[in-house]
Parts: sequence; C-alpha cells; structure tokens
Amino acid sequence: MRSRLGWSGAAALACLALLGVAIIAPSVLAPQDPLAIDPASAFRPPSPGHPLGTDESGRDVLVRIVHGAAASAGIGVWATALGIGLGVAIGFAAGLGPRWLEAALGRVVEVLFALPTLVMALLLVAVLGPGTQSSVLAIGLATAPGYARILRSRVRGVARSDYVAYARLEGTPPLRAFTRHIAPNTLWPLVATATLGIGQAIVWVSALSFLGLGTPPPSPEWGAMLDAGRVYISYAPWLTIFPGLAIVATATALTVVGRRLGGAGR
Amino acid sequence: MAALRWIAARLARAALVVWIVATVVFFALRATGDPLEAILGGPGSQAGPEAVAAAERAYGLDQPLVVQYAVQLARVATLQLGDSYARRQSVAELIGQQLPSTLLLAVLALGLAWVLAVAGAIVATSARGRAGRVVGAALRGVEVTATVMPQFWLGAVLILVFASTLGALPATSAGSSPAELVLPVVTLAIPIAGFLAQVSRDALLEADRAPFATTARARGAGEPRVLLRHTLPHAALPAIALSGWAFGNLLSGAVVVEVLFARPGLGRLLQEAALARDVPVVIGAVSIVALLYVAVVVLSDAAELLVDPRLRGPRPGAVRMPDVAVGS
Amino acid sequence: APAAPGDGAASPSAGGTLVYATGDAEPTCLDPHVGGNYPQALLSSQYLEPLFGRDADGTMRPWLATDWETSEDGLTWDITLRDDVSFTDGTPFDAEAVKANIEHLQDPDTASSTGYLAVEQIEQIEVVDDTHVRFRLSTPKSALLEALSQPWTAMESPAGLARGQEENCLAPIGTGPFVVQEWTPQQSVTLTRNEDYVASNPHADHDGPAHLDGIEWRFIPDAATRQAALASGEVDVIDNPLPADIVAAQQQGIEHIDAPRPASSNRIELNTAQPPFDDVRVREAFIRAADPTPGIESLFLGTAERSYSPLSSVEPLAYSDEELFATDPDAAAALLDEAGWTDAADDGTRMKDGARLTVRFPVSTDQSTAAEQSLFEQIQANAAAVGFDVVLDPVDLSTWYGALGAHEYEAVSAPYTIVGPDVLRILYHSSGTVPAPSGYFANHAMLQVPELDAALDAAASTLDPDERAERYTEAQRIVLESFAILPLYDQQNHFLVGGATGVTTLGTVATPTFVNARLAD
Amino acid sequence: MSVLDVADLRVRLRGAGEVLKGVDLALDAGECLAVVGESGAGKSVLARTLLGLIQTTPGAAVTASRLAFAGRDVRRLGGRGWRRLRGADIALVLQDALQSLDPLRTIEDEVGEALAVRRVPRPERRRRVIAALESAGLPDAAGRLRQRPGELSGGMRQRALIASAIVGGARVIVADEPTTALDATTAVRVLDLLARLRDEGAALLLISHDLGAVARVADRVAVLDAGRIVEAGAAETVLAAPTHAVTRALLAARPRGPRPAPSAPAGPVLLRGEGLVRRYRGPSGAPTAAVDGVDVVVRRGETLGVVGESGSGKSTLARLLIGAEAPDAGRRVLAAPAPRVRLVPQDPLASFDPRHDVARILRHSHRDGAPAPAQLLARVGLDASILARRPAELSGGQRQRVAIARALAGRPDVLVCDEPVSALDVTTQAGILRLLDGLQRDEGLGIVFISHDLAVVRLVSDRVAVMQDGRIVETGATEDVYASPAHPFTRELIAASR
Ligand SMILES: Nc1ncnc2c1ncn2[C@@H]1O[C@H](COP(=O)(O)OP(=O)(O)OP(=O)(O)O)[C@@H](O)[C@H]1O
Ligand SMILES: Nc1ncnc2c1ncn2[C@@H]1O[C@H](COP(=O)(O)OP(=O)(O)OP(=O)(O)O)[C@@H](O)[C@H]1O
Ligand SMILES: [Mg+2]
Ligand SMILES: [Mg+2]
Repeated sequence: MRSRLGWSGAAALACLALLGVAIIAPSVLAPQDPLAIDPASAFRPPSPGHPLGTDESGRDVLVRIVHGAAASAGIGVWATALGIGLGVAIGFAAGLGPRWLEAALGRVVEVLFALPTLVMALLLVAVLGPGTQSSVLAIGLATAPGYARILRSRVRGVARSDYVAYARLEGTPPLRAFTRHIAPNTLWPLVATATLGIGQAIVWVSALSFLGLGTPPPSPEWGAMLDAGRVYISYAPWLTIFPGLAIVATATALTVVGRRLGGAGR
Repeated sequence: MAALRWIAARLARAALVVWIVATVVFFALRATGDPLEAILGGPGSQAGPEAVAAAERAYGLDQPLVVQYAVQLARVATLQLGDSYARRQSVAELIGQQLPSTLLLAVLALGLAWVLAVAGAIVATSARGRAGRVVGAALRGVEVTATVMPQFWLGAVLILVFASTLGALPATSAGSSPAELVLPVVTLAIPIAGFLAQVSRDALLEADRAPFATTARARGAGEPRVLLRHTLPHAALPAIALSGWAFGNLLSGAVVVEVLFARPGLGRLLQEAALARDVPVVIGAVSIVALLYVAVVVLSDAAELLVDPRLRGPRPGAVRMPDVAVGS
Repeated sequence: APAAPGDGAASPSAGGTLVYATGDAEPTCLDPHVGGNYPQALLSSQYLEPLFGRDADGTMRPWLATDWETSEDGLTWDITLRDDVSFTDGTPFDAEAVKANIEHLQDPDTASSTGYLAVEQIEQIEVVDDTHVRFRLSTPKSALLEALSQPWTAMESPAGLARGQEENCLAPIGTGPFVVQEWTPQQSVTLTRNEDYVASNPHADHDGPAHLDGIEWRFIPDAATRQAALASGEVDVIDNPLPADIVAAQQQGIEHIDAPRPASSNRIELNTAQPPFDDVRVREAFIRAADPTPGIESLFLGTAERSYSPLSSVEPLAYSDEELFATDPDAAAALLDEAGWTDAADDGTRMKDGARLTVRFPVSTDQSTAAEQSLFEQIQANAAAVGFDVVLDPVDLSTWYGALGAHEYEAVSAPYTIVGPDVLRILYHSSGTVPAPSGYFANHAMLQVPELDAALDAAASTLDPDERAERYTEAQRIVLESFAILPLYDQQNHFLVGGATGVTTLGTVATPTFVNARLAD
Repeated sequence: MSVLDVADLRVRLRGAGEVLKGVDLALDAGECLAVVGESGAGKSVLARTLLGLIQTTPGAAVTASRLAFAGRDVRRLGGRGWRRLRGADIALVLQDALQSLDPLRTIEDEVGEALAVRRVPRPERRRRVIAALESAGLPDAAGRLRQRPGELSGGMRQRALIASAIVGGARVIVADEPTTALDATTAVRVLDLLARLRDEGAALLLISHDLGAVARVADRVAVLDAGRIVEAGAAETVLAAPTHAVTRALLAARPRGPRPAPSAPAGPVLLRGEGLVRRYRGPSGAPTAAVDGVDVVVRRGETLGVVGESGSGKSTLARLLIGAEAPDAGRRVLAAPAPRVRLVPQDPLASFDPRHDVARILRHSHRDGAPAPAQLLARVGLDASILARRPAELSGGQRQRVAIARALAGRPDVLVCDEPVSALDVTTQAGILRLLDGLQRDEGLGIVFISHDLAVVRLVSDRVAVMQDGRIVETGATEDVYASPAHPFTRELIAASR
C-alpha cells in the first residue's frame, strides 16, 4: 500500500485522517471549549500551554482550529456537493438530451463561466446578504459549470464509445445502457475531481471571509479566523499563520489524494 | 470565409452571454434592494420625501420595472451604461478609469505565471537521476501548495515580510511603477503559476517522451533546441486552452488583491458597488467582466487554432479544461 | 508652535507633498453638504471652512464669521462675517454666499442629511449687507453655533454650487488652505496649496498659506496594509491605526495623535420597544453580565478608556455614572429569574413561555473595527454565561441599516458624530423613533420617556449656559438609569504621523488639519 | 572497410536487465542488413544505441569491444560528438512512424531540421529539403513544405520521415520497422524507396519482425532473439533454409498460401446488402460516399473476406452489415428467422467497458443457449483465471480472444470480424486465424472477415471482395481471384502480399 502511495500520499492520507477525527470528534483532539474567552491571557505567543498561541480574546488557537475543521470542511463539502449536483444535472441533460436542450444548457454554462467565482459571490452577497448560505451557494454555483462541462464531455465520450455502441448492438435497452455503462463511467471519475474541488472550495470560502462575506464570528471557521487574525499580523502572526497553514495543508492533502484517485481511475 | 463565420458565431454567442448576464444581474439586484439608498448618499440617509421623489424622477425609478430593464439593456447594448447611483458619475467613465489598472495587473500576473510555470516545468523535466527525482518531487509539492494558496493570506504575508519588516517594497499599489506592481503581481500570479505548472509539466513530459522528440534528437538536435522548438510548444497548448479559466481566476484574484493592496481597479469597484447596491455600476462591471472573459476565450481558441493545426476543421466543444479547474 | 516636537534628527522644512492614507470609506461625493458622513468631513476639512470653530475646551470661536448676536427669544441670530476672504475661484465670501450655502443644504435635491438636520430650524435668511447675515429660526436652537461649526455645514463658493451637483461633487470650491486638484476614484484625491489662503483658521500658527505644497489623500481600506505603508515610508500620516500599531508606534518614533470624536460615546443600544429588552430588569441583567472592561483593556492595549457616559469625554457636559455599570453576574441571574426567564434550553439559553432569550445584534463591519467586533464577541460569551443567546451578525452597511429599519435587532452599536451635546436630542428624544422617509431613525434604543423629552427640549431652546448644562445632565442621568445603553469608550479617532510635524486636529469633530504641517526630511 | 562495425555490444537498462547480450554487426556502403526478431528481442534498443541515444538514458550501461563508425571509434564520444554525427552521418527512422513528426511544425521545418542544426542557410536548406522529399518519392514536394504532418496520409508521413533522414546526406540509415503503421500497398512503396536508397550507395540497417518485408530489400539478414544474434547470413539463405528454431518460427507464422482445407459447401443466405450507400461529410465539408453502392451476400458456413486499402470503406461496410448504421441508399435484407449478427471490432479494447471484468463482460452479452463464460474462454483458448481481469490488464491477443468469446456468447449466426489481427504480432495473429477457422467449421457460422492484408484474407476466406474507394471492384472465390486477378488494384494488392 505504502509503496503505491508514496510518502506524499501517505502524508496526505494521515493529514486527512487527522482532519476526519477533528470533524467527527473534535473533543478527542482538544477537549476545551473553542469559544471560551479569557481576556487576561489574550495574544499569548505559542507556548507549551498553548501550542499555537491564543487570540485577541484569549481563546486557544489550536483548540479553535480543531473545532473549526467541521465548519470549514463542511462548507467545502456542501459547496462541492451543490456544485457537483448542479453540474451532474446539467451535464447529463446536456450530454444525453436533445440538441436544443444541449444548446440551452451550453449557454447557461457559459454564463456561469463568464462570472468568475468572487464576482459571482459578490453578486450573491448583494442579493442574499453575507453568511454561510451565501458562501455555499456562491461557491456551488461558481464551480457547477466546471463540473457540468467535464461531465458533459465525458457523458458524450462514453455515450459514443464503442462499448456503449456494442451494448446497444446486442439489444441492451437505453436505460440499462445508462445505468450499466454511462453513469458508472462518468460519475466515478468525478470522485477524484470532487476531492480536488473540496480543497479549492475551502480556499474560496476563506477568500469570502476575507472580503467580509463569510461565516459570522465567533465560529472558529478557518477563513474567519484567518481574517480576524490578519489584523494583528505584525503583532501576533500566529493568529494568521496557523489557520492559513490548516487551510493550505487540507487543500494540499485533498489535492494529492484527488490526483492519486484520478490517476488510478484512468 | 470559414474563419469569418466562426468569428460571427462566437460573437453572437458572446452577445447572448452578456445579455443573459445583464438580465440576471438586473433582476437579482432589483428584487432585493432599494437603489434609492445608494442614490441618497448611502444607507442611513435622512433625506426628506421631496428628495426621495426628486431622486426617483432623476433616475427613472418611478417607471415600471420592465421599462427600467429595457432602458438598462439599451444602455449596455450601446455601452452607455448610465450613471452610478452612488458616485454621480457615468458608469462607462468609471469603468474606463478602473479597467486599465486591472488589465495591467492581470496581464502582468498571467505573464509571470506563465514564466514561472514554464521554468518549473523545464526544471522538473530536465533534472535527471536521483537529484532529479528529489527536485521533481519538491517542485510537485511546491506546485500543489501554490495552487491552493489563498491569495489574501499570501499577500498579507508578503506585505509583512517585504514592506513592514524589510521595507524593500511598497505595501500599496496605486499606479504602474515597477516597485509597486511587484507584490500584487506576485500575489496574483503564484496560485495560477502553480496550476499552470502542473498542467504544462504533464504536457512537457508527454512531449518529451513522444517519438518526435527522439527523432529530433536523432537528427542531431541538442536539448535546448528540442525544448524550444519541439516540446515547449506542446506544453504551451494546455496553458493556452486554460487562458479563459486563468483569466477568470485573475479577475477573482483581482478583487482580493486590489482590496489588499489598496489598488484601484475593477475588482474593488465591483466589490464596493455590490455592497452599496449601485445597480448600474454592478451591471456595467459584471457585463464588462463577462465580455472580457468571452473575448479571452475567443482569443485563446483562436490562438490554439493558430498553434495547433490539428484542431482546424470541425471539432466539438469550445475550451477544453483539465479536471482540476473547477471554479475560477 | 507645532503641536508635537519631532525627534531630534528631523528638522522641519517647507514645501513637499504630504501623503495621507485613510481607512475610512472613500466619499462618493466630495461636497459634504451632499449626504454628510465622517469620511467627507475628514477630507473636506482640508478645503472647506465653517463659520465657527471650537476649542479643545469646548469654547466656540469665530472662523469665517467674526461675531454673533442672539435675540432675547433665541429666534433671531445676527452673524458678522469676515471681509477679507475669497473662495479659491475668486468669488468673494459674503452674506450672499452664506445664504446660498444654507439654501443649498435645505434643497431636497441636495439630499443632505447631517447638514440638513443642523440648519433645519433656519426659516429665513436675510442678507443685511456684505458682512452681515440674519437667521430667523422656527424654534430656539441653543446649538446653532455648534451646528454651524460642523464640516457638513462648511461654506462653498456659490458659483461652485451653481455648476450643478455632478461637477461640484468632484471638486467643491471653498476657502480652506488646500484646493481639490484631482480625484482618482479608488485611489486618491490630490490637493494643492491655496496660495491666497487667509489664515482665518483659529488653529493656524502663522499667517498666509500652508507650508506644504499639497496633500495626496489616499484610500487604503486595509488596516494592515495602511500600517505597512506608513512603516515603509510610502505615506506620512494614517488614520484608524490598529491598537497594536499604536502601541508599537511609540517605540518606532512615530507620533500618535489621540483625538476622540465629540458628541456621543461608543455604546451598545438596547431596543426598549420590544421583548426581551422592553423589561428594564432584562436590560440591567444584560448590562451587569456584559463585563466589557477586561476586553477593552486587552483588545485596545490601553489605547481606549472605558466610558460610563452617553457623551464623549471631550464634551464638557458629559456626565458619567460608573456605579450603574458594575459587573455582577449573580445579580444579573437574579434579575432574569425575577423577570421570569427561568427555563433553560439545551444550550443553556434562558427561556420564558417557550421563547428563547435571544439578542439579535447586527454589526456593521464598515463601522465597527476588528477590535470592537472582538469585544462584541466577548460580550456575547459573557452574556451567554447568564443565559443570553447573543446572535452577532456582521453585515455590510446597507444590510445593517435594513435590519435597523425593520426593527430586527435587540442590540446595536451605532456611531453618531456632530458637535456638542445636542446629539442627545437626536439620539434619545422620542421624535427620533419616527423614521425619515428613507426609513432611518436615530433613536435605536427606541426610548420614549416624557421627562427625557422635556429635558432635551428645554436644553435645546435655552440660551442660559447653566440651565443648559443642568438639563443635559438630567437627560444623561435618565438615559443611563434606564439601562437602555451600555457605554463602552469614546469614538476612537487616532492618527499616526510618520513623516511630518505640525499635524493637529480641529476641536469640532476632531478631523486633522495640515495648515501648520511640514514634512520631516 | 565497413561503414558500421559493432562487436560484442552489450546494453543494460534499468528495470529490464541486459537487453543486448553481445551483438556483432558489420554494414557496408550500398548494402542492406535486416535485423529481424520477435517483439521485445531488442531491435529498437539496438537502433537507438547505434545513434548514441540509449547512452544518455538514465540507468543505461552500454559496453562494446568495438563500436566504430566509418573507422572511427565512437565508444567514448560525448553528447556534442554524437550530435555532430547524428543526422549528418547516421540517421534514424523511428519505429512509431506516424508520431515521429512534430504535429505542430511544418514539413519544411521537420525535414530540414538536420540541416538547421548545422546552420545551413535557409535558401539552401529549402532546396535540399525539396530534393530529399522528391527522392523519397513524395509528389508535389515544393507544395508540401508549408503543410503539417496532420495534413499528410500515413504513407506520405513515412516518406517525409525518410526524407528527413536522408536530407543530411547520412551514409548510414537505420530504419526501425518503417512499414508497420502502413497498409500493404503503401508499405511496399516505402520498401522500394529504401531499396533505391541502398542502390544509390547508402548503408541501410532495416529492422523488422516481418520476414516477408525483409525479403524484398535485404542483402543480409541477422536474427535477433532475446538480445543475441542467433542466425545471420545472406538473405536468400536464411529465408529459404533457416537453421535456428526462432527463425523457423518467424517464418512459419507468416501468413502465406491458400486456405489449408476448404470448408463445406456454403449454406443458405443469412444476410444480404443491396446497393448499400453511406455518405459522410468529408474534410472539405462536402458529402463523400464511404460505401458507394455495394452488394454483398453472407451465407451460412462460409467466410467472406473483404480486403482493401485503409480508408476504402471496409469498417463502414461492417457497420452497415451489423445494422449499427442505416444506409443512405440501398437496403440490408435479413433471412427469416432473423439471424443473430455479432461484431468482433477493429479495436477490441475500446469496445469493453473499462470498469467491467471479463466475467461481467461475458455475462452481459450472454444469450440463452450459449455456453457458460468459462467454457467460452476455453473455446478461444483462454484460461478461466482471466475472468477476474479487466480489459486493460489483458494482452492484445487475449483481448482479441475475449472479444471473440463475447461475440460467441450471443450465439451468433453471423460474425463480422473487422481487422481482427492487424494489431497483433505474427505469432499471435496465426493463433487467432486458426481459432476463427476452427469456429467457422465447427459452428457453421457465416463470417465476414475484414482486412487490408490479402495474405491473411486468403488464409481464412472462401470468397473474397476487393474494395477500393467504397466500391467492390472485384469479387469471387478466393483462389480464383488470387490466381487471376482481373482488376489492376487487386493485382497491386496481391503483389504487395507476396
Ligand atoms: N528505455 C527503456 N528502459 C528500460 N527498458 C527498456 C527501454 N526500452 C526498451 N526496453 C526493454 O528492452 C527490451 C527490448 O525492447 P525493444 O524495444 O528493443 O524491442 P523490439 O525488439 O524493438 O520489439 P518490438 O518489435 O515490439 O518493437 C524490452 O524488454 C523492453 O521492455
Ligand atoms: N463517422 C464518420 N464520419 C465521417 N467520415 C467517416 C466516418 N467513418 C468513416 N468515415 C470516412 O469514410 C471512409 C471509409 O472509412 P472506413 O473506416 O470504412 O475505412 P476502412 O476501410 O475501414 O479503413 P481502415 O483500414 O483504416 O480501418 C474514410 O474516408 C473515412 O474517413
Ligand atoms: Mg521496436
Ligand atoms: Mg477500418
């Protein structure tokens, strides 16, 4: 197993395993309350008592990062799920539907593409107001055309493939050809893409938090932590560095694993 | 003739996209916010009823929504774009002022990203032996990390190091002098460079292993020539195909970078206008973004056709994208 | 003499362009008559001047006016004007100009809000002669001089106003030490020296024009970037510095100007018009549980002082009562028990008749600094300990005003800056609960107390300083004892000066003036 | 003195061990030496070693007691020395002919590269490129300069590649499998070109696994097996009287001669195509007929061979016959009761769902009455152990057999085999041909056997139809057509297959 993964794959998996524990049972890793304030011990640099230091309200940064995993990864997962859901619906409809539907959906995809993620997010925030739902919706909508396009071209490729043609030739009915060949061959490769997408989504969400459009405080969501800490970057750099590292490490680990999955699928 | 038809078809599609974008934006914004706020000196204004009525007349807000929509659309079509609610200035003029700054940033960042990506890909493919494997693995790690690097974090760290601590570079960027462009351009370029490097390294490796590279070597071509004349053009192809995506990403990044480095530009204009519900500015800016995006995609398609003769003739689909590029 | 001595090495010199970086929003119109917010005041103080000024101790001073006289009933005001001042377009400053300005402020098309409220009561403007103008008021207004000292009522060239709003917004024409040269949106406003400046400014230390050739007024919204720009010498003066940077400035030889804004203090207002804060016991419980003092100390690192008054500490009439705000969680719990909030939800939030003890607290991210938002988080945590569920909602400005207009808040913190204690009338008089056509109302606490209204009305109309002081003190006592507000600290207004000397702030709304400033070499 | 002189050449590659285990070779000017051998014998490694290309491969170790080029010892040559040699003195035509020209560059740039490397000025370069293209037999050489490889057919590309090898005036040309990617007629033309170059004085090292091709041009033959030369000598001697078992096996695997034993007389007509026409939009946009008025008859117990050049419409005809496409004109008539038609596709890998294992593939295709999957595999000579494998994990020969097994799982009456052996090496090819022959005899299937190789078709079919440009230009009993071809195109094909 190890030899096939390589050390980077192993490190990435270890990283994700840790993340999994932090999401499911954060108290195992850090039993303290991430919201408990203690103004008297604000801005403590990293020390044995507080390995990653404390923030402006005296909250432990490590505890907050651990407890924030669920929120951050959750937003990433939801946004990706939304993006993939939409993408799959559009992709299948466009790839298998009649020509006019394909053309119409093609325009939808183009419009969504023509609005870069943050531009879309700004629009949605102007409409819905800032917050977690807006972030999820914005990232979901912004990533959907990417998934839709990947899926449509795959669906087309698979639908025109020799093996589907052969199955139809043998008299396999269309629906069975879809469930037997088209769906599995288009959806499974999407798992790898989704893994990559979650990492990207987490980064996008944190960018929204930076623009003041993200999750409301005092939630220990990483992007929000990072944004709050950035104000103190020269005074208490650990408030910025560590949540930033958590985001980068998670996204990197997901990317590495995603690429492996993608590589294995091909 | 075929080229003309291709261009006409692309332009028609571009116009359609911009129209849909303008429509969606108009109704989305008008459905949820009251533009009067923006007109009357921002939220919290204590303007009297006469002022409200005067503003409504002045901006045609007393007309039915459909009429307002038609007016707005006519403006987009003629690139008049109307007047900003908040800034009391023509939107076309506002965008005209901000666009060059953003374009300069985007073009420089894209250029730097390309240079970094290609340099990385060359180092990764030409390093040989045990050291080569180590270098390759390290580069791969750097590329993946760069790809997922949040720009605002990267920018903040760069400001901390190069402006606050070393004092070597300005922390803000208002114009186009080289010193003040360094940090924003680097901040904007790095994630894109990471992504492009991953894609072009794969293409470069593939081209390097292709029989035509061996053939070139068998003709006596040295490594620099093989790289320059044979493998690099192949590595550039996916990067060209991705230009549309990269451009979208650059515009997203520009919003962040312009706020961070206090740089004037379209991204910041859009951010402020969206928050202030300045409908004409948002519609104008978003339409311009969409237009630019479509233009870049058309250009990159054309460039691809120019570089890669295999694509000429009938072919399905527009931009081909590797799987990793979801969301820009 | 320059207000602060530079460190020994730097010797001041004449000329040069000073770069000022502001973190406040970029104005959408440079004419402060239009709308009327603090960012406009900051910038327009450099090129527009008001009729009156104010000293640090609150004494009113003539500026473009030289003298004033009030009738017995307080309804007629005679103002004498300087005769040696011209606007920078050459138009002479005279009584006609004053008339044109007041009329401009009152014109609905101007859409003035702050300035309009200041001159609302002026019913008739009479040009007696070039240097004399007479105002007739609809009701007595003791705060008229203060109202006319604000940057939002500063004088502009009538010829400039006549150009129409679009043009006037880009470059208003005044009498100040600097002239608007160019405005590059999202980047900067370029100001050049007014060579013909007449030093009417009560703060000026010399006759004639300013020392600086000009000012580049830059907009740098990000606080960390602003500080980095100051540190690297790109800019000379910044506003809204971070507390940590203020503390660090002292070691770096950077001058720190602490100039709290006048009028209101920063406070949290509790909505007394709807549950749960319609019950004074619940309000008191919240205030006793909030315990902001340790947070203010740690977050502001000693740069802000806890306030116990509705008014800013720079207002001579400010009245404070520390006893009322003593922290006591046990008492808070007892008060809540007494008020019937005895059930508990799963998360520890108190309940009564199936309703949760929820406090919706929209926070404007444009108006509340990061430290302030952190302070609210701490108050949230402290209040949670006795059973409040404080829902902090950081939102952009329009959403924030939307929430206020729809009364979807139980607590809110809103800044309000004018000159003088008349702000109490705006913020706490029952008439302030009636929204303007745009939906805005200033009395967020929704206080409707007849005695308070009476005290405020009396204070506003009396011309006797002693009675005025007495009535304002009474009003402040009523406000504090109603537990409708939780005072926090003065409205923070700090400046860091890196490359200049002689930067001072005006005694009116504490905006900086550069009439005496010189660049350090 | 030999132009090329090699003794005891040993090459060790990382991961593959010793690939060449002491090869001795000598080659004179004006002579053609053919190196033949099975796939994996080390032929390509030998070719690349002779150009100094293996030497720079990471982990490669090359030793020789003699490696001399025109009398000059090149064992110690550095990168620069080799580069000076390559293109000018010794040239290589790579095995993957169709991918050996850079698709992004013009023919002029590609062919002239050996000159450009030597800084030959552009006008002279162009002159010599045109000369080289012409001597490689490419029509309208000057007009082709601005074209790119994608615009040329396979045979033209192969000629351009050869032109690029001779343009520098190389005295030694190493041609690695120059004909595998080409159809038989084109291949013959390319071989003739090489023979001419040899006649003009070039030393030619021809590498191939195809002894038939070799026989046309080689003066001497060396048989390489597992890195050793096991037999060498004059071409006629080695091909006529092979002494080594490997050589004999190679010769035996060559498809040659008539069908070993003719099958029983043909049964009733199962499937008939009448005036079939199928048009496609051509590259210029105008519709062109890929199949243009074809009449065919498929009978029970008979194998119909369809031959023709690449692009002559064979696969299109197959698709019409199995009903995968509807004809634009004409009709497909089925006997009653309707016979079951199954296809063995040209590219079996693409016709398998990559996610399914062999068991699942056979199960999905299974129709009532057909044998169980394991039995089917046994029929095509495969072990049941491959049931659990996915298509990507099978060798080319195994895949082809699974494709046949899958077709049999449908209990077909008619089997349409589209180029079932063209991608396989000769040994595997022979096995598949025997299998099809056996099936046809035992089951009484009607088989349509499509191939561009007349020798292969002759081995299995009872009747043959010759296609050119979408039409059947000649048809009849195989041996009749073979013995007395009426159409000139048929004659050309037959000549090529000898
Ligand atoms: N670069 C390489 N690195 C490691 N092993 C290699 C390399 N190139 C070839 N080999 C191995 O060397 C052996 C000989 O390969 P070679 O390509 O010379 O065979 P060949 O005789 O040309 O076969 P074919 O007829 O299929 O082309 C094979 O086992 C192959 O796997
Ligand atoms: N789907 C299609 N669309 C357009 N043109 C096609 C299509 N299929 C085949 N053609 C064209 O029809 C002609 C005949 O093609 P076909 O595949 O039948 O030839 P073939 O004899 O099988 O060749 P090969 O030996 O290379 O397999 C060719 O010119 C080909 O380009
Ligand atoms: Mg080979
Ligand atoms: Mg074919």
